[in-house]
Amino acid sequence: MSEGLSRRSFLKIASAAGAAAAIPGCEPAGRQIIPYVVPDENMIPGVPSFYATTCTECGAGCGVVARVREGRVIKLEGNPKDPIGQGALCARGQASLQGLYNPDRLAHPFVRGDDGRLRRISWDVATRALIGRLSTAAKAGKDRVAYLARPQGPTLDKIAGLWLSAWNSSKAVFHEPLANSVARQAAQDCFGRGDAPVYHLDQAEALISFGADFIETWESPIELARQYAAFRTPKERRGKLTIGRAAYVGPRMNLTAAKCDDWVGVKPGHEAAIAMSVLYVLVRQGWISPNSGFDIATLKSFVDGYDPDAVSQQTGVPAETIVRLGQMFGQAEGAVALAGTEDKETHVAAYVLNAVTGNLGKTVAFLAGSPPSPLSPQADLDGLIAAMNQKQIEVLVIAGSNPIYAMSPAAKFNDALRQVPFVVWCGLVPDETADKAHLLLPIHHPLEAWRDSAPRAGVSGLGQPVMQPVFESRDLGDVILDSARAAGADSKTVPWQTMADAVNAGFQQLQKQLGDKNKPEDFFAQALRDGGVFADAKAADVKFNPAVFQNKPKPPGAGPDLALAVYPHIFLYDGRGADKPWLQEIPEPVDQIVWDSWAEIHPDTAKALGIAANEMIELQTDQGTVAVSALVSEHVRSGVIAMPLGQGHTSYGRYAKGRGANAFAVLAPGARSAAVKVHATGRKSALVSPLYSEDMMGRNIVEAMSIEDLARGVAPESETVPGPYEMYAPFKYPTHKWGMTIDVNACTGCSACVAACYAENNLAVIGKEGCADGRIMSWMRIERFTPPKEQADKAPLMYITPMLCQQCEHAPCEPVCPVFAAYHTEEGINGQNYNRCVGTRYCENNCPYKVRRFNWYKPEWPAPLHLQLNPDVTVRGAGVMEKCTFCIQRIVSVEIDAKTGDRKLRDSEIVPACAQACPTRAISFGDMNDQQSEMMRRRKDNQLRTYRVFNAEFNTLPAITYLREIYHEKGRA
Amino acid sequence: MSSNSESTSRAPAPGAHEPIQLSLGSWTTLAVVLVAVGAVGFFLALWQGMAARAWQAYLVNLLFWMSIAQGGVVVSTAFYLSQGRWAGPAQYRLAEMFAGFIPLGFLLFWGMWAGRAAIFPWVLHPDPQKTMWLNAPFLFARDGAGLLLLTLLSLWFVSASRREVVREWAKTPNNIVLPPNIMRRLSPAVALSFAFVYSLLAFDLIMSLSPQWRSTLFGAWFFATSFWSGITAMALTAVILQAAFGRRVVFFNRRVLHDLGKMVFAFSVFWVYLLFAQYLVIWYGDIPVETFFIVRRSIMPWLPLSIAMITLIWGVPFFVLLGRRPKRTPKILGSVALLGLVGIFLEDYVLIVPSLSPEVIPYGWVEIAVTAGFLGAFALCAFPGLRRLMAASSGPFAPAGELE
Amino acid sequence: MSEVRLVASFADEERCVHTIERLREAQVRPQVFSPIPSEKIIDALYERPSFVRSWVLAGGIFGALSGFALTLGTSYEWNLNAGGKPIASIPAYLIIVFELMILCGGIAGVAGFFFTSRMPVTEPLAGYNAHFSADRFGLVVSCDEAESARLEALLKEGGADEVTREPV
Amino acid sequence: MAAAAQTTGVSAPTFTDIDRQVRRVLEPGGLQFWAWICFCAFFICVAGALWTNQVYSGLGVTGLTQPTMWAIYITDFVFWVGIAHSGTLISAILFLFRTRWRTAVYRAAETMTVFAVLTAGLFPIIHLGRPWFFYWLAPYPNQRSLQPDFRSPLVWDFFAISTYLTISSLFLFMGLMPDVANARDAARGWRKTFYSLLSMGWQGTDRQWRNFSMAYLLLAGFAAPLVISVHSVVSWDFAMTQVPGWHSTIFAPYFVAGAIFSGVAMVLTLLIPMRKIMGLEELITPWHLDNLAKVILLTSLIISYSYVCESFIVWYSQDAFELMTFHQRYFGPQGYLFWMMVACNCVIPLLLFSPRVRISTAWLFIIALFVNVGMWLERFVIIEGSLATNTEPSQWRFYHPSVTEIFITVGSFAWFLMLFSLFARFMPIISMTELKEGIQWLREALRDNYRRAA
Repeated sequence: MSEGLSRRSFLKIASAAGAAAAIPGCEPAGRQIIPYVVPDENMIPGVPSFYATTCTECGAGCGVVARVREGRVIKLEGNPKDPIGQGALCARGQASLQGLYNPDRLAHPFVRGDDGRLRRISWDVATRALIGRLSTAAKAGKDRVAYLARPQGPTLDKIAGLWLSAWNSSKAVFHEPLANSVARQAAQDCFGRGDAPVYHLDQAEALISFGADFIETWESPIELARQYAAFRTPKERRGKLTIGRAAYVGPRMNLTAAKCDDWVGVKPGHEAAIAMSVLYVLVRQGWISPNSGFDIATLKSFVDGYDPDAVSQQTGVPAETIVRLGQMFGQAEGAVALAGTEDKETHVAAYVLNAVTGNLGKTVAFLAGSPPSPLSPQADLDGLIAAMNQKQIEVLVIAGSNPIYAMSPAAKFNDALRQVPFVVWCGLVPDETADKAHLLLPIHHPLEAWRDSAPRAGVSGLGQPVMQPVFESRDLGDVILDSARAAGADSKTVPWQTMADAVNAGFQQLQKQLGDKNKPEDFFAQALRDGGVFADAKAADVKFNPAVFQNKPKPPGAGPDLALAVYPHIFLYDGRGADKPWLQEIPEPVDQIVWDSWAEIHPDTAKALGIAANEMIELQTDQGTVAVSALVSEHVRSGVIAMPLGQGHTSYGRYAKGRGANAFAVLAPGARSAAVKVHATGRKSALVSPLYSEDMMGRNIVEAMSIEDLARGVAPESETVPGPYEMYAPFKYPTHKWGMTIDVNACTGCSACVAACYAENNLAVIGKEGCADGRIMSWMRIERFTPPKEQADKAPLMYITPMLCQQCEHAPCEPVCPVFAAYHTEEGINGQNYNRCVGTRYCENNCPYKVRRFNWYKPEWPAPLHLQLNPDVTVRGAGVMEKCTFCIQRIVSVEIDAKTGDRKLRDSEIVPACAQACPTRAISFGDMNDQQSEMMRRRKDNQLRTYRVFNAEFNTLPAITYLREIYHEKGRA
Repeated sequence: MSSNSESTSRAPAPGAHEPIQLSLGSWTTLAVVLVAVGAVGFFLALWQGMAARAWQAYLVNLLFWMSIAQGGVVVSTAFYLSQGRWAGPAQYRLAEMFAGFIPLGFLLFWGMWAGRAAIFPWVLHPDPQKTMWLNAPFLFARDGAGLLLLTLLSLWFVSASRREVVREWAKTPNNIVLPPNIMRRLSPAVALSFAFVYSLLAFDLIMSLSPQWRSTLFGAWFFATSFWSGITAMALTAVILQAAFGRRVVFFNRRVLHDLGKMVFAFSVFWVYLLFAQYLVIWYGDIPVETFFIVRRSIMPWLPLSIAMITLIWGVPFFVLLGRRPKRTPKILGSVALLGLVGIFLEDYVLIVPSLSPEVIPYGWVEIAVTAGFLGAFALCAFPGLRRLMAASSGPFAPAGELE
Repeated sequence: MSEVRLVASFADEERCVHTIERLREAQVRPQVFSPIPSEKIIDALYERPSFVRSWVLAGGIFGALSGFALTLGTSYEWNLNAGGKPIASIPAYLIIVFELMILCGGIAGVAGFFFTSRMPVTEPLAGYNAHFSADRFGLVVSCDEAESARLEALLKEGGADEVTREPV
Repeated sequence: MAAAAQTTGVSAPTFTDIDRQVRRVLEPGGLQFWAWICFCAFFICVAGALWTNQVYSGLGVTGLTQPTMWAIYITDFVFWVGIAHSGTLISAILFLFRTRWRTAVYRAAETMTVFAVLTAGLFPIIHLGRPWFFYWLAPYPNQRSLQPDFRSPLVWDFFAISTYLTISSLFLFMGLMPDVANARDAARGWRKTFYSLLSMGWQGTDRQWRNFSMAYLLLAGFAAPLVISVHSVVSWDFAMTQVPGWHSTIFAPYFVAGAIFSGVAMVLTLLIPMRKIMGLEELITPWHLDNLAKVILLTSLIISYSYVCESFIVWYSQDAFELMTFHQRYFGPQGYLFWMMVACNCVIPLLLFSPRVRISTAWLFIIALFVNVGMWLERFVIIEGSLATNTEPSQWRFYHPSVTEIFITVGSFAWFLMLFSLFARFMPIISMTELKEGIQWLREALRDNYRRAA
């Protein structure tokens, strides 16, 4: 964790991550020897320093710790002190490193000449040009300058406001393409407050999610996944060993649905009806919490017309399913309903469900003093666009937002932009909007800049620069402040010189609020160390506004017979992830597709439409048409075509450009679904997946058992042979024998572990063609299998688990290696000696788990991506076999530390990258010799659930023990 | 096959030219007594409630003696196929000498139907996955059919091989001249069906006793063993006759013994090669369903037997017969052959019994009686063949040599 | 007394062998050239089998021993655990042992051949001529004038197509 | 001898006939010959260039994929090692059995052995990820005393193949000596010096013959088990693993039989044109071919037995992994390869049951070609198919060869044929000494042919 910082050293860091750190910054590589004229106490070569900061990839605002070596940040990990992430970090968060080191990042300011070509200019010229335009615009009249950005922390947003007013304008619009603002509107209606609630899934017994994909992207995935894992952990409830019962209502089986007991496939827009119908069941059954203070009559009238049969006729969802959901929700002690759709009705219904079952403040809580929404209301955006169209805007500054890509064609933003004489784009990798801008300013990556965040009441994140800028970029805050000062803003209106001052000032204010008595600098230093100030917020007592019941949602009707359901890609999200090779190469967990976008079609629908797998199809809505290749899969409801967002960039760097299609292009503003027509083009365009078969072919790769069996104490039997069968005398592992326990039940498939492995072990990214040739380099992968139909009742909806080297004690890969490149260490690790490997590839042939990876070519990291490489891990050359070694570099460094400190190793002191990143702590690592280690205790406590992959067949004695997935036997819900 | 180069021009001595008439009276009675002992012992054991042991011994002996008889016939087919000739008709008579036991063995095989429950574990505890193959009616049907076919073919082959025309051909030393058509048709037929049927027997009567275990080479190994047991039995007989009748039989010729010795040596090495090929693969592969079978036999109490078996079948022949002289010394060759046969008996025992009684080595009067019975029966069946052999090996002809 | 060399060439192996036996009876040890490996000639001249055997035996034993030494030695020097297989994985090492046994035995055999038969030689031996590698068996006897006549006669009646006498 | 010739009633060859016919072959080759050599050389160059590129840019240029780590290169390796084996069988094992028909063909077969091993030896290096470190498989003294792992089948391979190459070269060299001496005494010019050096001063003295016979016998005695061991070791590259479709106890004898099967077929493919082109019909008679054909038939039956046995045990064991792998092998996307293999290896050779086919050179040649194809396919089906359909269904992936791999394979054939052709031009490709030694059998054979013809 973050090392203690003395005040002096803090000042050093404040001046951007230490002078010595400067050298590697934008050099080709940190290879040359670093001359320490003045040795810096935070910069010991070979020893990493850690800086707490915050993640800005999504609104959840998790805290991160940046691992810095020789002045280069090489890895991001969750900040344990942060109450949201609690030390875990999702794949997107970790991949923001590749945003920092992206080879396509704008390196210098550019101006677009009349010929439309970009000319490189100096910052001075750039600022002069900017200020010139601004002043003319400001002179021309009010509101001639506009600022369009995505929220980037209270301070920056505030500064932007001040800056605008300095230029005689107030047109600041903060916009997120996928903002969940309807939730706030619904909250407004139901409880008269404009903030979104926080959830405590772990407090619930039953959960229904109406289109809220909280494991992939919805709201705060890490936090919710963690809670969900707790919710699904077998524990005594009401004297019975149970796990939480969950159902997902939505068009597509995403990870959330896959981890639930029931996936209720509905057409987009039918969620509300299902929710209302569930409420109907509750009301009819009288499962209304007495002290919720609802008037049954009103409720009755509210849900009138939503009896399961009627709804079932409209939605095609069997009535008994709805009744089952009702029972499960109503009879639970603590239940929670989540809504993630774009229509308000569902949210209202969800709130009502939570309210009537008396779960407000229990599983769903509104916090006192939540920060206001950083987003501007839709009206502002429309206003801005209108103003642009009327040529009222002369200077438009776009910061960290990509409206050209992410806005519906209906918004006509493109045309509007053409009306603006001077568009300033501030960002990292030039995107579609940048292509239209006149002035391009390279601004700092969040990891290079000062910032703060206020994701929720009680959490004020503090972001600090963790290294010297990689490119000739500037802090957006500083740029704005400068130009504000140029506008003649005095120290009263804009009291800060730099963004750093501003953030600092913000925290001094916070200190006053909290009534903290320390010296301001100490308070700030502490905040820097902790990555923010975390106070616990009290739940506000809210009361339900019955007025809601007046305007009851109208019945949905059958809906279009072919609907398009668009969803944010778990890694690429709304497209902002597309420039990061890791996120492109890590397979999307459910469909396992890489480097592409696709349209999921149910086999029946595909047959009806005459669409073949991998065929290019054109999706036509009233907004437009996109061509995308078809993925015939049962993970989507029939009659629905599901398509992920994120691809289809026409710019945005080499990794994003020209892949797949952009689903925004066929959506109405704010909508996530539409009626669609499909034309099969007959052209083939193969989707690439590193996985061959969805069918486990009856092999025990991922095992599951029902909670009923677990309660009964019955373990699935595994085949045995008569008598002894051990051919070799066992080896002794005197010091340690490293092992891992992986809880399949807790694993959500979010792939954070995979990303962590890429970052920690310098795994090469090989691109779509490479993946198509079956040469993906990931040391660990998310195995996903779907159970055969006939076994559906005795299986979870989907088998998901991380698969990595099992570090077998009888490793089949080892004895076949002619040169001892693969061998077993004294600590029980299946070591791979890269320098000794001659590349016979025999080991991979004999590996039953197929977790070894071969370097077919010399791996390449276009500069400056190579700056991210972990100096503790060799970069493997062509012709060498590589594999997971339980992050042996981490093990060794801790062991050395223990040796030098002359102490014994502490349990769970060593944490491999995958285990560290896991949001649900599904992976735990430890010493198999130490029966008391947390890892071993986990095995003992779940004796019935333990299994080892392929051990019965091959006697490989893996060091990894899995804990079986737990499911409810179907039909018992 | 074997060499036809070594001329026998120097043997045999004059006065060896009238065929020897054997009188086996006393031997016959002894054999009959043994049979009686065996039968009594067997049924006594059943009556005493030692059915398992009785049937195990029965199976071991059945396979052992059938292997010798059938192996011999196949050696003879090999002689025809390779046209390797060094002792004229005698070598064929010698190889076919035990053929008489083949039909008896076929009948005794059906005897096992009575003891199927005691022999096959899967009769009482069927393995649901394998019942399609491992069920008593089908097993006896297919193996019975196979054995019937093989028996008939063998008998036909043996009678054909005794025809005048064939005997005449056998005397002509020029071995570019192909054998008479009948033999050229029958020999491959017998050899092929032997390979097929004996693999089947190996899988059904030995492998299936540990239903989880499998080894693809097992069948081939079993019939190779049977082939070798045929050769060793021939060698033993040859040495005995040589000792009994001296220069009056063709086997007095050291070169004949030398060739038999070479065959004993070569095929014992082949046997151990096949054994090693299985052991190494299983040892290295480390797959439980394969290893347990080996492990069971390489721990006490079975370890000594396993070692003894390998020593007798490979160790002794290899190191003793390595040189030229031992092959030509009757006493050495004879004792090696005898020990080899004991080794093969042990092999059958070690393959079969541990699957049925893993923890203890059953031995005692039951086993001895049953073995004695089979020995007697075998002898009775072999006597007619022996008479023919005497006629051929001491007949008035110049033993086949090479054309010079 | 001056020595002479009689070179007789035979077309027929049998006659050649016969003549050799006759010469042996006459206590004369001829030098024989033969285009083919003839057991009879060898048998007629030597009692004991060639000494090459012991070379091969020695080589084989050496090879086998070095095989054990190599495999076991290196395994114990760096006793690395590979897949839980024993440090001394005898079944696996037997293969190396076998191959080395064959290799050394074979090489020793060839070496032994060259050593025992005094090869390579650069000069043709006395009395050798091109026919002796093609279609004639050659007997070379060196004796002194006196008995040469007798021997020549003996060779002739032995069936030599021609007998030439050369001065030594 | 001449007398003997009359008695046979046919113009039977005498020592001089044999010398004449064989020496004729040694006369300088014509234009066609050198054209043929250049033709081969061209393909060798192409393969060399492609390999250089592969070394430079990595194995990515092959079609290999994640689970299918071995494919054509290893197939070629096994194929060529297999080809080698028949040579040793004919020259060593049949020598021990004193089989008469071997004398005319064994020299060619043995030559084929040496060159086939030379070819095979290239592939383990070609297929390495870092070929410049191939010598790490050999034990050699070094400072950190790093040694290979003698548990690894690949190290066994290294020892087996190099031993095999050494012994078979020595064996060939020994056998050549008397014939080279013969050629020496006939030749003049540079050839004379060349042959003189090679013949080591052989003169066929009684001493030389005595030791020669013993040494040759013992070498044969060593080569016989060696040849069995070599292909067993090759088969264990696969059988030692746990890969379904590879791990099978029958592999060793089954591969040995397969090797001899393919090898003898290759012998026929070489001999039949050779005896035509070089006019050796009198020395390599239908009788010889007939016996070779019988060996093919026998080994074909053996491997058919192995196929059946393997499949049966898989079904018998009801092992989910094996069942699926074999199901894929038979009916999977590449099943047609398997059925082609069955046709070539098990069905077509059955024609050899007919004596008429066995003595018709045309038929034999065609069948031999089919067998060559079939045996190459067999190795490919086993190696590639089993890897592609491995234990991890999510990691399956079928393989498709790349240009590099195909042309390197072609190159290997060119390389082998060129070496063989050159040898056949400059060395006595038929053993004169042994033909003379067993000349009466040659006469018998000829007479036998007349008998058959009649």
